[in-house]
Amino acid sequence: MDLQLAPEEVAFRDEVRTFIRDNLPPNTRDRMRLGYKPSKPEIIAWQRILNAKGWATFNWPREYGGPGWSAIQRMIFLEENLSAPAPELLSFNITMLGPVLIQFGTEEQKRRFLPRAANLDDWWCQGFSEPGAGSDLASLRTAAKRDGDHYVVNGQKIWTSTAHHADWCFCLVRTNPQAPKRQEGISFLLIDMKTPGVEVRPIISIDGSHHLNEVFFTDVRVPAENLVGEENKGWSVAKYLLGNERTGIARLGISKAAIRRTKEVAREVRMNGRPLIEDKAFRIRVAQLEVEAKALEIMQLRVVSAFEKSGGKKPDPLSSVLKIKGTELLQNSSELVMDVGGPQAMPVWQQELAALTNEPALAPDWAAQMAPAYLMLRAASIYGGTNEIQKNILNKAVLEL
Amino acid sequence: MDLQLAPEEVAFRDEVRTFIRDNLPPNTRDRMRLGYKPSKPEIIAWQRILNAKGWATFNWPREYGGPGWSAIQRMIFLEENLSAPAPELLSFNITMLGPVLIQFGTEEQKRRFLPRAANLDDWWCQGFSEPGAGSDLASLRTAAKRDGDHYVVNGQKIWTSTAHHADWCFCLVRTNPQAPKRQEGISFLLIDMKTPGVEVRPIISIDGSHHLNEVFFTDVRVPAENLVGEENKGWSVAKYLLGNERTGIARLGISKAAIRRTKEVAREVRMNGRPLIEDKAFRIRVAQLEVEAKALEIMQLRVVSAFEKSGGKKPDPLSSVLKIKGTELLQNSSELVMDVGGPQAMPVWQQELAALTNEPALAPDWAAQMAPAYLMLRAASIYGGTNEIQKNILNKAVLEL
Amino acid sequence: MDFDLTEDQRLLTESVVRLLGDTYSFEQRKQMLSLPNGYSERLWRQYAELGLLGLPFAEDFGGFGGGPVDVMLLMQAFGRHLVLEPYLATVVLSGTALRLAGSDAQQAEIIPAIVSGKTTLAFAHYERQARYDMTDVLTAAKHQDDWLLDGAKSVVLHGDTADQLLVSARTSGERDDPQGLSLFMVDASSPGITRHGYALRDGSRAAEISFSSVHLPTEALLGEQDNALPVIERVVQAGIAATAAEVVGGMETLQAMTLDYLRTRQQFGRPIGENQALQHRAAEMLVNLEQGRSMAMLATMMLGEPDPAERARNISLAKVGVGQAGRFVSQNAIQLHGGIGMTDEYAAGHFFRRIMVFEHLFGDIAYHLDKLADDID
Amino acid sequence: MDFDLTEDQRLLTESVVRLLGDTYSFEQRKQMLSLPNGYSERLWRQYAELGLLGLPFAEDFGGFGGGPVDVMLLMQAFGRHLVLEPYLATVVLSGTALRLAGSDAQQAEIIPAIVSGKTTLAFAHYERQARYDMTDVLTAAKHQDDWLLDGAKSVVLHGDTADQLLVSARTSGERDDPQGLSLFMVDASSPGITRHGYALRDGSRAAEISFSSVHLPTEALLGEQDNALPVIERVVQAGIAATAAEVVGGMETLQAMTLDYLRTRQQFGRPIGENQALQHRAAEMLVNLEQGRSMAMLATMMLGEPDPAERARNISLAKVGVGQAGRFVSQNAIQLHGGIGMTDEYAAGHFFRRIMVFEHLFGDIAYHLDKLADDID
Repeated sequence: MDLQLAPEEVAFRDEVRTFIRDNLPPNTRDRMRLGYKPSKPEIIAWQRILNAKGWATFNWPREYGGPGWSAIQRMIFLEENLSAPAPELLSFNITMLGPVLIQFGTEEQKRRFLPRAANLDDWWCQGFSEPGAGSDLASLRTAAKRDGDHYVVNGQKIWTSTAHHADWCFCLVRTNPQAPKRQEGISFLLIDMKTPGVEVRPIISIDGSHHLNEVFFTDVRVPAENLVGEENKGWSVAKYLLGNERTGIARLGISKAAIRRTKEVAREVRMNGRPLIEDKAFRIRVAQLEVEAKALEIMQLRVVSAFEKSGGKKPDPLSSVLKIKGTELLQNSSELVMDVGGPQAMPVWQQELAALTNEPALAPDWAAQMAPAYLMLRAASIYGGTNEIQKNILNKAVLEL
Repeated sequence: MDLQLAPEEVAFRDEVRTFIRDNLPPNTRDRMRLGYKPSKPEIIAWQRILNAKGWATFNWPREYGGPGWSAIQRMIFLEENLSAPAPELLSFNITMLGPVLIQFGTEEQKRRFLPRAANLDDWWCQGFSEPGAGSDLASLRTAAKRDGDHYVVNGQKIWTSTAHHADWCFCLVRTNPQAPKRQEGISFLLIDMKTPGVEVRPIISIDGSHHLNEVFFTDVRVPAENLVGEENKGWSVAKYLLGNERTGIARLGISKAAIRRTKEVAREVRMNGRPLIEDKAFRIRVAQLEVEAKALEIMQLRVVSAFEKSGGKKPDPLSSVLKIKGTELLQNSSELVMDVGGPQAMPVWQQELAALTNEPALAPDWAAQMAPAYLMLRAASIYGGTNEIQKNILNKAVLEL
Repeated sequence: MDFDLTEDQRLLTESVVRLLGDTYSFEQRKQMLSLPNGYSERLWRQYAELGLLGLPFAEDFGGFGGGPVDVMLLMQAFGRHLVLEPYLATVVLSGTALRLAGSDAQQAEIIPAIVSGKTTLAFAHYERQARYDMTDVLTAAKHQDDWLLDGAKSVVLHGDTADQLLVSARTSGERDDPQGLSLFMVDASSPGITRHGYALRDGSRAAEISFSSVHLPTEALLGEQDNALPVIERVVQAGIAATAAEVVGGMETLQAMTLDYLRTRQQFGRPIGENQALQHRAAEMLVNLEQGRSMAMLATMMLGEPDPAERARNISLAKVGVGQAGRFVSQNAIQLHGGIGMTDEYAAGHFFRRIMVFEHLFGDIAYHLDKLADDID
Repeated sequence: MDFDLTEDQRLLTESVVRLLGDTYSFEQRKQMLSLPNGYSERLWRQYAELGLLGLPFAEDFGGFGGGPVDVMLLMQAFGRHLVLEPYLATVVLSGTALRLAGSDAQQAEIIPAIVSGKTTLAFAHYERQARYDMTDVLTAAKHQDDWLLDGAKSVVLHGDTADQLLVSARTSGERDDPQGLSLFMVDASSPGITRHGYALRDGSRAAEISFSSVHLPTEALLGEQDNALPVIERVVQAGIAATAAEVVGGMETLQAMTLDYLRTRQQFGRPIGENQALQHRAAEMLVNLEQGRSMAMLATMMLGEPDPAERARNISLAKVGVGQAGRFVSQNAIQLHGGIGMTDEYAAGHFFRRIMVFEHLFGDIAYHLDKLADDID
């Protein structure tokens, strides 16, 4: 047993860190350090830089252009990218669609979609959740009826992240409503978002951002060649996708960046007439977050290492522990950042700033994204299976109660 | 709406405080301040002093010797007694058996038992729980079979507090095993602990104390005149007893005494070369406990006041809130006291102290009872309906989920 | 001790509940957000007609002569609907300053205008660099022939539309000096004042206000020169009590929405509220709500406490208690709602954000725990 | 990075698991508690035969040449059974001091006696007034012809039966001075030593030890005069790592007992483990257990970290993490057991108390959070 990173792993981390430092556009980095989310062009630009380097397909097999990294290297790469902070790879393309096509796709589908997904020439989104099918995904009702060499799709998806940016959508649809079990009769379909009958309506989140959407399908004709895997066997494709390696599930890099940021800003604001950073109670709160971050870091290494040892076959139920603790830390660290900002974190400055470019700064630039980050991260314990669902998983898979 | 104590209530509090200060035996007070539990003679002596004053029966109707206090006066009295700290009135006698006999007892039973219960001439204990009947009390199995003018009792009770001190026990027994519902066929019986066939076996608690017992009944003959209420209707007697006014349920006085004590001892121990009381992080922990104590104090006033307004009829479901927050505070404050003691709180000193009376003190006298109090109070969230059961009650009675 | 409402309080509460029930649905409120002032002037007039704007003022000045409990009941009702009008800024904060520090002449001039709904006020005290420190005032007023005011105030609630500003300024002493502060009543349209209005995260309005050589007449001074801190403290305490009551109202609505959602939302063929883990969470929310309610009551009652140390201490206890309760209830309300709770279209997130904003006014949990810690004997 | 056990580690673990499985049932342990020493000398000899007592010592001195991970695995197994023998005191604490500070001659003399099970040691450093402060040493040693030792040590683990005591004493400087401490190896039977043995709350033994003009030969000095603090710090760090592993073992047993109880205990006609609220609590216990396990691994690995600041910092992180996990798991284990968990007859309470005792050795959560807070840049 040896918990240190091996020298070659440290060297790898330094290589990644250096590459990101030297190649990440400075504008993107500076805005993200202030907590702004990257724009669509920034995300595309950065993924293309990584793809040119051969790293965008970090988790794909070598024969499909992957770099052939170990699980630990993959983890290091993701964490370094997050804590830079740099835009994340578009997970719909890289960790979802890619592995699914490699496992289930036809040669034609692979040839047609994989390189464009890697280079973000196509922006993909995920059409899974429906208004009546959240945690209970198998109750989905969007229907796809075979009509010659097409499927005709009708129904509605919800919580569709970045659908308004997307060129394509991979969807779960019901192809056999008469199937005896709800999980049967579902198919996995690739839908061109420019097809007539596809309508995207924005959902504005409580942080004021437009990230989520509703997607309506009305008599949308999808060529039958866009079916992935067998008809009515889409549930196993979806299970493969959802059960896939969850290396980055804790998103520890984001929390680490938040802890760093809370200390930086605490040097600039005061408490009792002294810099807040000197306040003992504040320092104890930071120390507590650092305890959580360190525990998560070790836990993550353990899970990744076990995944590697199992030959990448067995999804570890302890990844539910990572999800729970990871999201708690995301929420607690973003909360502390906001508390440091205090009243200055409360205004919605954006419109005003845009209208007043020649005025002196209306607010400290560190304050603008504190509350949005905190608000947005309330969703962390909801998406990808709520933390309550994660406890049910632990209960079934580990505790056997 | 007026949240202050009225002047006459303040005067009442001062009267109680003065009486306790002037009449509580100094030895008892000093030992209890160090966290020791009062001995049987100390409990008896103090209850007799209060009974002579007319206060021991603080919650009984005037015609049975009660002082005729309002709910708020009763609360003030109990809190002052706890935070003195003075021994508590024996609740089996005063808040359980007394009201039950007054409501359901025969004249003969009242005449025979009430004055002796008030003066602690008889020490009562409660025979409710059984090994298979904890939270699920109605599944109890101790049997009482009618035989002429006696009942013959066979079975086992458990968690019987102070049974080893007790002269009498009020018991739930099953008199009709064929009753269609489990709650029917139960009777409420008074059993003389000196009757042949009663055997008390100690249960030692994790704090090392002997407080709990198992009580075994083997062919114990109990005169039929000792039945309270109707045969097979004991469940309604028990429900009356358990649903009775729970004024003191939060036991706030104990927590307040613990908070006071943690500050006292923190003056005597060091952290970073200074008195611990000067450590900011410690002070924040104390402040947080004071927030909880204050909230509980107001909540208790609200519940007691509502109880008073309802004419003492309706048990308030919010008393479950008092139970939950009250026990959390008991546990958190005893934990902080122990943390202040640190390593000095870890030894079991008693035997050694007893053997070494002529030696210099083996340990600071404030340290001896810190861990026992903490350990003993782990039970606070278990007895009287676990905190999980309290949440079920809130769910049913208030939330209606 | 008495937790019952008086007949007057019952009537007041009923009329407010009726008014808000008719006028303050979530959809109606959304429209008010886009009004020029960020609130409804029509409703402001209705508040005046109902006597709400005169609630805490003496009858001599046209007020209703009500006490802190009356204001608490009103703010709690406001909190249930996320009311947008500048009641806190005008009546609670500025009103408290006027009542405590205003001369009879000043009160006679301005209070009737408040009561009738003609004039709104904002309390401009905190500055950008000060965070929660009450004595960190860099805005300065110099007395020559008249007063000359220079400086800037930050996150001034409803400062964008207020007719009059109550401005704290240093008239002597250094930064952080508890002595040397004074309060001034300033016409918001005075030359040299620049205001940038904006929305806070909960949709309510605030402003950055700067003062550049603003001339004030001698009689603009409100209360004692150099000794405004005790007044400012009581204004802040009144703000804490009022926002605590609003948070309680907000928690009540959130709790009701959450229970409703748990009862109706189906997953795996049954209401999610049948999950015991969620039932227990809802019970813990109730525990927190009742804890917060108790602490809001404490803050209200303590506004009348004569001993300043005792008053400050209890109000800090209350701010911490309400803050922690609000955090727990609002965070779990979103969690139990799942995705829908994260959307701007749904009311829960708006309550969440108001509770978040209030937590960061007048000192947050850490600030008041710090005060309490200092105070331990 | 590698979490797998080596073949040697696997074999070690298996033999220990077998031995403890045979000898350390709860009932067997109860009998050992009443032995004169408070532990089994017979088992101590068996540990020697298995090579456990030589685990971390160099092969030159008859040791096994194992590393921190080997000790961690052993302590974790000990923790699952609440082992009573003085392994922590003799091998971990005193052994670390000997390895770091002992001359070759000292090591050659004493280590073989430890390895063979002939000699037990205790590490007598903390004093009653010091609480967790490592430099608050009032015990003093003066050098004349030989050393003259005066003072008192408190809560010395297994100090009642140890043959040799490693005693820290001030040889120069004032109270709290980080310089001026020295370590001495003291025969426990020396004239002038008084020992009062007692049980700690978990049943393990400790002692108050006083020294009154105890004469020590010059060669009793262990390591550098006046500069023992770095050694003491590493001894304490080794103690933290070892007890962290024991706490993990204890949590494992508690978790297993709790799950078993949830599955079998019936209330209202079904196992209480069917309550989702209790299932989620058990899941949270698992989360804490895994968190604590990770932190115990961290502490172990950091024992070899050469940078003292980095080592101290990470070990403080680990102590806090294990402390909080242990508290959560042990408190909830009792809660989920209900009444039976409160009884001395049942094993859960014994695990609870060992975790409680370990939390209050070598600095508690607050102490180490304080160190971490000081360290923030």
